[in-house]
Amino acid sequence: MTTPALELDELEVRHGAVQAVRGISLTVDRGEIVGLIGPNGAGKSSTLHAVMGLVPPGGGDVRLHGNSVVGRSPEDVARSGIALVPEGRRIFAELTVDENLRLGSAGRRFGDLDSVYELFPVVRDFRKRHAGALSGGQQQQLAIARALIARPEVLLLDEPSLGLAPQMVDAVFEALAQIRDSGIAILLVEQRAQRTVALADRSHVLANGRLRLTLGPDAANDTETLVSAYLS
Amino acid sequence: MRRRGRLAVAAAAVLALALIGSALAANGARSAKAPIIIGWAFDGNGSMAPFDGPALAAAKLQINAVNAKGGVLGRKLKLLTCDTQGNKPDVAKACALRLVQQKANVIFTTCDVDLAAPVVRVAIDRGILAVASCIGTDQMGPKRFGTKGRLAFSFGNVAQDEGSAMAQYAWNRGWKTAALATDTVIVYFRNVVQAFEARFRQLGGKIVTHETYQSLGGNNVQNAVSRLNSAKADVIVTSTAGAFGALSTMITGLRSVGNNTPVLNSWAGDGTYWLPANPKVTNYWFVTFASSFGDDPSKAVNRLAKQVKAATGGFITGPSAVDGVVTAIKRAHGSTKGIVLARVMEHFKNVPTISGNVSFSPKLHTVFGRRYRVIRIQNNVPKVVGTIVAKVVAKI
Amino acid sequence: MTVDWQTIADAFGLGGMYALMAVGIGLVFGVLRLVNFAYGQLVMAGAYSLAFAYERGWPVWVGILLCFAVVIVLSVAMDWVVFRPLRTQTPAVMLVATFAVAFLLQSIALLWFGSLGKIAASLSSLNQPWTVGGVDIRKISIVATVVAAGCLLALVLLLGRTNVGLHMRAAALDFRTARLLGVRANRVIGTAVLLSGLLAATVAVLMTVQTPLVTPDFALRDTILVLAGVVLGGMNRLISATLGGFAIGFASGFLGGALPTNQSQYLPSFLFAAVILVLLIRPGGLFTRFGQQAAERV
Amino acid sequence: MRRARAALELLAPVLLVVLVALFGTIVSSSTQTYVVTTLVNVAIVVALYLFIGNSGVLSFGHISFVAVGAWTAGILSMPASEKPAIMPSLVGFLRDTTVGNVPSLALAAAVGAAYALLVGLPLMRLSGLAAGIATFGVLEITHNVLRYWEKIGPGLNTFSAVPETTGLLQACVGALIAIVVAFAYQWSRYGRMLRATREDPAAARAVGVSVYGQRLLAFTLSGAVAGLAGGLYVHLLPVNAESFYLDLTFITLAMLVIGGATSLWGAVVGAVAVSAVDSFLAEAENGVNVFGRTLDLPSGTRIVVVGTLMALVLILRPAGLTGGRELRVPRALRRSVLTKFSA
Repeated sequence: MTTPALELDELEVRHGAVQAVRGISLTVDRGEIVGLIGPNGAGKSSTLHAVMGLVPPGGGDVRLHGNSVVGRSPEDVARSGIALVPEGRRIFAELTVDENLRLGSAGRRFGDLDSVYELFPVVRDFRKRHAGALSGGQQQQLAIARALIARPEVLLLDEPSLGLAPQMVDAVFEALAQIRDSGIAILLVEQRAQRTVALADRSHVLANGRLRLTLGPDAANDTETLVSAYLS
Repeated sequence: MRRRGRLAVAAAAVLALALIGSALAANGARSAKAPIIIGWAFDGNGSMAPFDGPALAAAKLQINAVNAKGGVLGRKLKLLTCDTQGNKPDVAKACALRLVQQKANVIFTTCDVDLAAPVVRVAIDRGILAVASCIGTDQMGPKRFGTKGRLAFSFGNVAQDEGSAMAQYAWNRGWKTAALATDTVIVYFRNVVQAFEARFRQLGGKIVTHETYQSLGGNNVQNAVSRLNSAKADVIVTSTAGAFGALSTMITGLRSVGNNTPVLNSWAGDGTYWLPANPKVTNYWFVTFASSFGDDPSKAVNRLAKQVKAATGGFITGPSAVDGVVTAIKRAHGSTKGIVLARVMEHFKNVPTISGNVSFSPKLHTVFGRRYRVIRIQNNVPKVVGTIVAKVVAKI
Repeated sequence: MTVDWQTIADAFGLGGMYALMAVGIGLVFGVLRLVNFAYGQLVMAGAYSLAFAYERGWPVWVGILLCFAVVIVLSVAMDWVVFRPLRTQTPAVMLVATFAVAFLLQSIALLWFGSLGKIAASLSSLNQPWTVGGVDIRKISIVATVVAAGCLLALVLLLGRTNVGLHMRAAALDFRTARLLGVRANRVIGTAVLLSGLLAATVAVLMTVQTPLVTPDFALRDTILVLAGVVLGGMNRLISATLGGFAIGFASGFLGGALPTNQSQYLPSFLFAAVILVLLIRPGGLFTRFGQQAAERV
Repeated sequence: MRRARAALELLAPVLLVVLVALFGTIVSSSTQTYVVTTLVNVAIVVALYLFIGNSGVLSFGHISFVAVGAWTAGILSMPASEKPAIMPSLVGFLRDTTVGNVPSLALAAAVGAAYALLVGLPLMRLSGLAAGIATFGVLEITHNVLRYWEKIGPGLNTFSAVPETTGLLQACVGALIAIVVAFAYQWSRYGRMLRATREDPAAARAVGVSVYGQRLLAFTLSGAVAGLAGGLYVHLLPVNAESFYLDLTFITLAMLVIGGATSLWGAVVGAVAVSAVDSFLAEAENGVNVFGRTLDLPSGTRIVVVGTLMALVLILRPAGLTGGRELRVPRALRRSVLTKFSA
């Protein structure tokens, strides 16, 4: 068995006295989308923050191609090949679209502009504009494009569909499928359980900081399972 | 949050305890021979420190000398000090009260009347003589502090006398026209220039221009330089302290545009610490109490200057004040009561002190009639070039 | 009122000097969103270094090297000890923290060097004028203005055209996201602080030409005026901040010459009345595009 | 429960101030000077809090109101016979009018309020840095004018002949008045409205709160308290224009921020804590007896230690010693004691 691209091993996160993540283990391999779903406060974002080094894990390990990244600063994690599309997109509204893209490659090679443009034509069309002038959906595309520009090995997404119109959600999920096909490992945190389960190779349901259930794509239409997974 | 609240309370409690400790401050033990206690509220690190420090150091030496000769009418002099730490009003007042608690007979204070006010108030309100070593305005006395101000004296030269002496010296040198540059930031500076003007006109001199500027960070000195440069006069007269910043800027500014008009300053302009490197200062005169450069006409002064490493001639006002107070106590037959001493001192007429003869009057409690040293700086080297006594105290 | 070319030349010189200070203050604001009140104390420390060298008879260039070394070390230390821990705090806390630092540095200078002041070694030949049509234009005026313009241009190019500059701006706008993208944010902000230190040292060298006596409050008044000027010009862009600095310097020099001499003591009142008036009319800055508001870190 | 909270919010600072004053009664007259100054500082910092804490807008101009208060009380309470020496150019009615201690303090508060209102009318439209610099401009102009305009005061001279009526009692009462005014304001609907604008100006506007009007009201009220504090000051120490300038502005702002800018308790704790440290060190430089041992610190320790401590507190506890919150009693105590209060 080869080592997976990203491996979470009994990861724990504490916020003061509150234990947000209580020992979760999962793997994401190249060309895979792994979903992480669950209600608000389940510990999804905390998991991503711990991977990125924004919060120090209370225990366990995070490995990229078998090498632990625990204890590194966020910028070093980013430089080692894990890119995060943060919640709320966090694009730089005051900078141009182009500058936002350039920032995506901070510290890493400036990647494949053409394939990014191909994936998100809007990013090319509005190159010189201030990013703040884009619509929400366009901003989300820019945020993903920015994460991809440095050709990361692992892509983490934190609620990319939040606040988007339905057509936009379609576009984003379609793009994710294409990114997977290019051989990148994707860990997708979402509230839209059904769509995530349908897209992902497997989806873990997270509740109270623990993995409750793992679902395959075929469970997407099994509403009953999904609901019970949430309520457990 | 609760922890924070408690922390704050705990911190307050600790501080309170510490303050209680300080409340039990040492009481001055009284010696059997009942020395005469001079309390000195001096500035240890603020703007007046360069003036208070050397005056205090030289006064200590003078006190030792007096005690070595058996003291005053058989009583030793004892010096107690309290640092007003930059003359913060609350610290100054606390210092004065502390000295009163320690049974000071006479209280000495700092070299600026406004900064000295908290100390002077405490002393004169309790009938204690308040003495400043080098305040240079006519305000250390009844003019400023009312009836009780009778107990306040300064051994500095009054600006009216100093400006008058400067005018006389300028006139004697043959300077017939003067450009005035007033630094308005303190009263003493203004008064000196006003007194110069009054006396200079009286002597027949002509004032070409009146310029003003502000030291202590004012950024309009350059404007004054340009105006002074365009005025044609035999001498430029100002009164400003080197330490206040504007003096170096002004002289450098004038000299580097090639203006070599003589500049005449008061005691404030004493010292070499402010002399810029290039161009070197030349054609610069000032009057002062004493030369701190080792070439004073008086040997005793030179000896003291060397011992206290004085930056300006102001140091001599410390021992001079000690001399004056000693004379007053002797003339009062040993009394140290403020009002008795004040009555004696108001009638000082050419009383000898280490810095020459001093005089007071019921109206003027700051020295007049002292022999000024005139010092000239050429190529950054100071040298005494003469002395002068003002014939009249100018009216301003 | 006497307004002549000499007044204008003097005012121009002061404007150039303040513009140079404004570049440094504006840079720190642009990158850290921090109004650094202690900037003047950096200049003061540099000036004391020059004085230290002069006292020991060292050549001027050694003093200048020392000045740069001291100011840079001090500004980097300030970043490490004060700015970094407070990066996420409110502007009030950060500003008061810089007050505390300024107060501390000034106190140390007072204890260390005393209140008499020290003379700095300087490039005093720059104080000599070129005389053009009877007007003395001091070389330092030209040098300060040229250096200010040069530094401004270099920084605008750095911020606008290079990756380091882009990273600086990103770190200023959103520290966390910049780090998530791989920007070594502490390092780029450190670079900006370092650059502002370089500028402060330059200011110290140039300022001692005209003001050779260094006291603990050296450059304090100037910093206050420049801060006002920078806000007046508009803090959001380096260019408008610098122009603001120049404007307040020029206005100060001009009013100083134009006011009757017996009114010169009221110069600060006239100056700040003008500042308030302009702020009321254009709170976002005199040299910013209409509608842009200065935004500090909230 | 609400009333219990309110009671504690008022009682805690009142108690602290009373304790400080009581402490002042057991110390030497020289140490008492510092205690009285501390109480006056409490009044100034509470004035700052009233505006800055409730509005979230920084003001560097408040010491101007302290200054005009001091000028008013100082000029009007100085005996007419003493005036010509210190203020030879004073205009007629100021020269001829003399009032007693209490009226002079009331007038100081009134003039402080009037000046704050006058200044606030244009300036309260500003916020953020523009407000900061504009209020700083007010400080500069006030300082400059008071320093040189001899028709309305002593100019460069010190107020050296004002009756010294601010003793422990007067300072304590003054500080308590300041606290009660600040408390009453923050529990009034106006105080709540202003705090709403601090948290979210847009939302406050949306429900019809005039940000400008509320700020102006708080600014004027805090101007009155600052003016009163200035009156207390001039009756305590011979002050001059320099006493009400940068140093006092920075130290009082630091007191506010160090205590915790968003609570009355924080303002009072900050003022007392910083004043206490500062005073203790000032005493220690001249030698104090602490538990039987003489502590004599080298000259200059005070300013360096105070500066360092201020920076340290800000770095380690940016929200201030109190975290910017009012004092709350631990839960266990709360039940037993506070139910009695509210009953």
